[in-house]
Amino acid sequence: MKRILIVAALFVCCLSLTSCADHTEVNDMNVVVGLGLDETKDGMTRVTAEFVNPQNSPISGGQGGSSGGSSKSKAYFIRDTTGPSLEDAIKQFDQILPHRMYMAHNTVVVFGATYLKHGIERAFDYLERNRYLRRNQMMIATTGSANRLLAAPTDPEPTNAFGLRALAEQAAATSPVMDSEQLHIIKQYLSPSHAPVLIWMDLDQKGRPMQKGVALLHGGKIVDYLDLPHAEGLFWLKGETHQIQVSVPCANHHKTTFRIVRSNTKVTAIQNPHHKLTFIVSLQGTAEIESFCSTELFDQTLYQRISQQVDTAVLDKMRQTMKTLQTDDVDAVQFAAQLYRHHPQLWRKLKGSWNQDFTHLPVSYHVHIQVERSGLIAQTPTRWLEDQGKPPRVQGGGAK
Amino acid sequence: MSEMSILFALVLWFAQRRQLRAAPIRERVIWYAMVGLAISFAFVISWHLAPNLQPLAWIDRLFDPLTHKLYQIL
Amino acid sequence: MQIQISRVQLITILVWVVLGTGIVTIPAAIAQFTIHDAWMIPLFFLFGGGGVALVAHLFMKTFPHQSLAQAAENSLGHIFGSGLVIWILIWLYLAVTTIARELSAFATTVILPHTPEYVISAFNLFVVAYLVYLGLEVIARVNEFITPLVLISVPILFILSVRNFEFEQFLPMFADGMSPIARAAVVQLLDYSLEMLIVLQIIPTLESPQTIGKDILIASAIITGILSLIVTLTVGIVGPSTSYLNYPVLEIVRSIRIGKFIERLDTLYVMGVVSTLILKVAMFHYCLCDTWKDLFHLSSIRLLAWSGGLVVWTGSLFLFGNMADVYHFIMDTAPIYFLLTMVGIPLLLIATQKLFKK
Amino acid sequence: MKAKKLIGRKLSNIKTCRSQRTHRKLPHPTSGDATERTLPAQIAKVQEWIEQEWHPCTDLQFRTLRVNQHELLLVWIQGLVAKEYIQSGILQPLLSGDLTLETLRDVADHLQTVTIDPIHTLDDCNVALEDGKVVISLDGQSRGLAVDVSKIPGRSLEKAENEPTLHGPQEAFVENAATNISLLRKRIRSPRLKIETYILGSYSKTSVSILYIEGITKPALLTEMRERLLRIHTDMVHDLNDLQEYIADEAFTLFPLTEETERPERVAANLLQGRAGIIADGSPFCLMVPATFVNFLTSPDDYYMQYSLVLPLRVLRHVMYWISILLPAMYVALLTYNQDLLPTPLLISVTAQHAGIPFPTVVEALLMLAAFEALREAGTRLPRAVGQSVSIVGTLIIGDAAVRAGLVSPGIIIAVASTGVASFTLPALGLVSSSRNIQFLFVIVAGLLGLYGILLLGMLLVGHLVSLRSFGVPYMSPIAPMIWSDMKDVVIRSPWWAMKRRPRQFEPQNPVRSDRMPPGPKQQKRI
Repeated sequence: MKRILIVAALFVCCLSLTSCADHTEVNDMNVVVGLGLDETKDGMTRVTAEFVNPQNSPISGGQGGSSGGSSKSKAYFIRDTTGPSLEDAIKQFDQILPHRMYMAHNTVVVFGATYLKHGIERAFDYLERNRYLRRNQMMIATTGSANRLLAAPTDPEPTNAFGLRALAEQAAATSPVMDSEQLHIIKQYLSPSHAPVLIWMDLDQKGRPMQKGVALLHGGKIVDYLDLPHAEGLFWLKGETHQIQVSVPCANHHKTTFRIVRSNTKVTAIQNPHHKLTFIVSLQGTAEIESFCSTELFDQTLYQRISQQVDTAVLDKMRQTMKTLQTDDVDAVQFAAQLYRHHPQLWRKLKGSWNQDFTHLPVSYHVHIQVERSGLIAQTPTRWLEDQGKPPRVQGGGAK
Repeated sequence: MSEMSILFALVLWFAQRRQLRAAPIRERVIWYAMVGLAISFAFVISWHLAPNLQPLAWIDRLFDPLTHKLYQIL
Repeated sequence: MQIQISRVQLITILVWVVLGTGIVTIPAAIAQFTIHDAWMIPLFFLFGGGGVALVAHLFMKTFPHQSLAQAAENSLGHIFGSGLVIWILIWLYLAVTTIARELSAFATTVILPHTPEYVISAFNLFVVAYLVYLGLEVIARVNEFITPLVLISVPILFILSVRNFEFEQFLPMFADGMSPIARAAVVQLLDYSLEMLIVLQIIPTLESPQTIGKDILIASAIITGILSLIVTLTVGIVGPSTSYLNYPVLEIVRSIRIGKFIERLDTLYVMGVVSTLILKVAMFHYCLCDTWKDLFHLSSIRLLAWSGGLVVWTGSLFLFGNMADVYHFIMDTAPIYFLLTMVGIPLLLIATQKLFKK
Repeated sequence: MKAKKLIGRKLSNIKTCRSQRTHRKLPHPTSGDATERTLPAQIAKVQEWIEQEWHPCTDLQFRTLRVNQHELLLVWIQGLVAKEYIQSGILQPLLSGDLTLETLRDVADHLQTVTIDPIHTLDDCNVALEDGKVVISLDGQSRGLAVDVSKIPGRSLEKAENEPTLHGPQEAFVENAATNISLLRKRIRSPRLKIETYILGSYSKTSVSILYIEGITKPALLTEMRERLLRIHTDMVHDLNDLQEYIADEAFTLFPLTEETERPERVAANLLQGRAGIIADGSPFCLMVPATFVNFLTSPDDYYMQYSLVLPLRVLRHVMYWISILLPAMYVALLTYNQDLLPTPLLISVTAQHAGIPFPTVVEALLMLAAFEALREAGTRLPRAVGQSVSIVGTLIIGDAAVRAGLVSPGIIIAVASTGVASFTLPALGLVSSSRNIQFLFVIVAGLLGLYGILLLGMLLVGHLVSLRSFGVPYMSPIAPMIWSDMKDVVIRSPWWAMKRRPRQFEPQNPVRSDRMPPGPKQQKRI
């Protein structure tokens, strides 16, 4: 027994002498929930970090809330540092903050316009290598500075980074194009198309964050921003979508609005006998009527007609977006990846000239959207006011 | 690391000294040889001699060419 | 008391002897050569398993109730036999140091970055030496105890990660022909499947040695299944990044995020991997000590377990300066080295026995 | 060699199935040479010798009788005998008529008592007195009689307090071995229930009995038990715990390697599984061997409830066992090393809670655990009424005040309290105490290495657990080594009709419970 005690004591001694290096109390760390990257005029990287302020978080019974009150009562606080590179700037947080920086809970990375311009791939190595950062963090592009976006209030969510993340997730539910998680971005970056698409958020006039659309990148550099209406075209070009509204103008200055419940796109590359490469985009989907402009009777022919209207509306948007993409020469639709997956030999041949080829690539579209439902009502209520809208009167006794 | 290895060796000796005394000479020799080897390794590491030694060089020279040939065949 | 290892225990031992490091390294090793076709590589493991089963079966038929070291001495005589046993001993030592180093590197890289590696390694080997000190039976039972826990928790982690799975990552198939596939299969065929042959050393303790070939086949089937699942998921979820990641499977778990509460589960995964890795190191360390025991005709391995653990601890840090050395050893040296040692020596012994000692 | 002579010997062999205590050739510790001394023929000498031997013992009582010129000496120890029986069984018959008491045989024939044993030596005489018998010596005879009129003080049967159940029988063992054995006889009415009695302890002379069922229990187990019991050299056996420490397979372990129970029906059921029991006089418990880990997680209630209701309870208990060991350590690891595992809102919440607490989490946890242990200890030592108020004061008032004063965080109170609750779900006290000690070790390693430390210590613990054996049976069976057929009574409790065989882990001689298939629901006719 004595022997065991002595051995145990010695063992515990050498344990405590050499270990504990990773020991950090929860109070001795600053929990990072959001990171923002900007580039200053002199080419330095400015990192904005959003930290949780636990005392004021409503989760822990603090008064919380970011609107109203002084900045002291916010559930988060923001600091920024500047350095020649991302990691240098992050290192400086240790010089300005009393506690250790803890990045494992980071949820968003916001890229400011200046950083986007000079390429976000500079950050990829750090973001992928760091053991604390998970690949499920959301990457957000902004036309202003990342600093401003991270500082804006996102009521009712008290912590801004969570608000931004929730906004981005809401967008991602409609289409995978808006899915801006690092895992997804890196996959797009590494694919033959080499064109990641980031969600684009900016502040509105009142200084609140809003989804604006998508940022198109070639490699890591920003090429163009697509606002939401244009981004929809990209959604349909790229694949599955859920619950997107489309409006078709009517003759009487009203419009009919549809909700495309779900749609699915298939892209196939065809090499015709003249060695001309064509892409065929075929889209299938179902839609529901949200509002209807005329008082026409709902019958099969009308369903068919309005289905065609939706098809055209969707087709126009796709064409328009494709045109933008081709002018910008950014293969955000992942055509190259598609080509590589199904015709690897052909892709190898075209690889070198893909950038030139893409700009005038012929694309043909097949769109078929089935309008399936008309909501809770079958006719427009105003139809009752018109004569032909009323059911036939009973004439001469006996029902029809 | 060298200090730690010596500490461990001492602890080990202390814990097993009765078994060691009971063991035949051959086992004792092996035991001491192993512990000695371990401590010398530890010293080699903590004096930063290890990078110059390349203890696995002989095995590399024996098998690396063969493995590369295998990869080439495939 | 006579030690008896049941068939279930043998199979669980075999599974973790391969998968302990296999889960950590095989996907990365495969991704060095191919990514889109990676999913089919683990299927080749069955061939490796079949070969290993054949060798083990022949060995068992020729030398019933003898361990590898005993057989070497019996069939080749004291001098040549001892020479071969020393060769095996060196092989085992290199294998166990490699695995121990992989284990400590994994733990320090992933969860305890500020703690010095040699401290972590010391703790790992303390546990290993304790298990070996308690004997093979205890190692087998710990295997039996841990396996269900791992089998319950790991699939849950994988099911949670399926959300990010994309089938497109497997296209195009055979884009670069068969050559990368064959190369990618080398490491797992010649490194990992041959590791199963360490059971030749524990043949005398088996409850039913005559079924060893069948047991190895069952174990290889299980391993093949698990490896296929893992590799497929890795490629489907992580995609081309697999080729530059050190621990691709970890990345599957790290990418999980469901709601606000189910995320960052990678520490749990690391715990599972570390526990099976410790079992693997323990098994190799046991075989090392047992071979040593056979070579010097010692009475027990109780003294060797601890002092040997000390040598493995310092050796794992001394032999490999950095992780590149470890990967170099696994990728470039080990395939032929393992083949010559673990297949060559048993076959040599069998042939000698058949030819000269009829 | 001397010591060897002093140890108890097996008195009744296996074939004779006697639970009665008989002594032969048992040396008296103080007078070593008394062994061979025969009883003197004169009763005056006998009285003189006994007085000398027992001096000063004021509870020793003598009575001389004169019946038709024959002088008789009655000796007994006050308090151990029932005086009314001496009156009615010995004095009245001897003094009632005109008897001729030439030989001891004559005396014995007239006594109206059940058990009469002959006494040959002075030592027999001592033993008989110690046992609460009346020694009768007839003048002129160099032998004596030991008449059993003993009434050894003890309590009557009561409800089982340490292993309470809602359903099923309620009576518990008492401190009297004979009563306890009779409680078992009541349940197993078969001559195959064997009882072997040994006398252990040179002063206490405690009778220790091995109970088993012939034809079911593995003979090797019995041989091993006999050997281990006979190896004991001591002056006193206080309780079964002494025995368990003497005979356990492994000395340095925190885990109980034998199972203690106070419920006779539980012993009966276990005997029929192929285990063996040990009963010691003076201990209201029965020790059952071999014991396996899962035995400690089964409650007697499991067998008195519908089997399908037992499954969730068993699962709960298995989970609670590990929680009772790991929860405080997990709390420490999550707060000081592996903060990434916590969901972000929870992390924010614990960070806010922990702000301003003067101690690091690990110290906080150790303090609170120690405080909890102290409260528990205080609660058990105090009278029941006071004990409850102590626990209320301790848990509610002190805990609340400590949190308000900012000494500890609310989180650690929750963790420690949940650990306590988890440990209370465990049915066996032995396992509870061990898990309370192990949790401290886990907290310390969690403070040193976080979850990694917990994992490593967990591996050591599992290694230790599976290396343990209880009388040759692996402690963790049927989990590791896996015995699939015995898993019927581990996490689930199969219906009785499905448990057709006795557990294989105890290697019973006769593995089948019944030679006919017990009826399952399918074999029964619909009425």
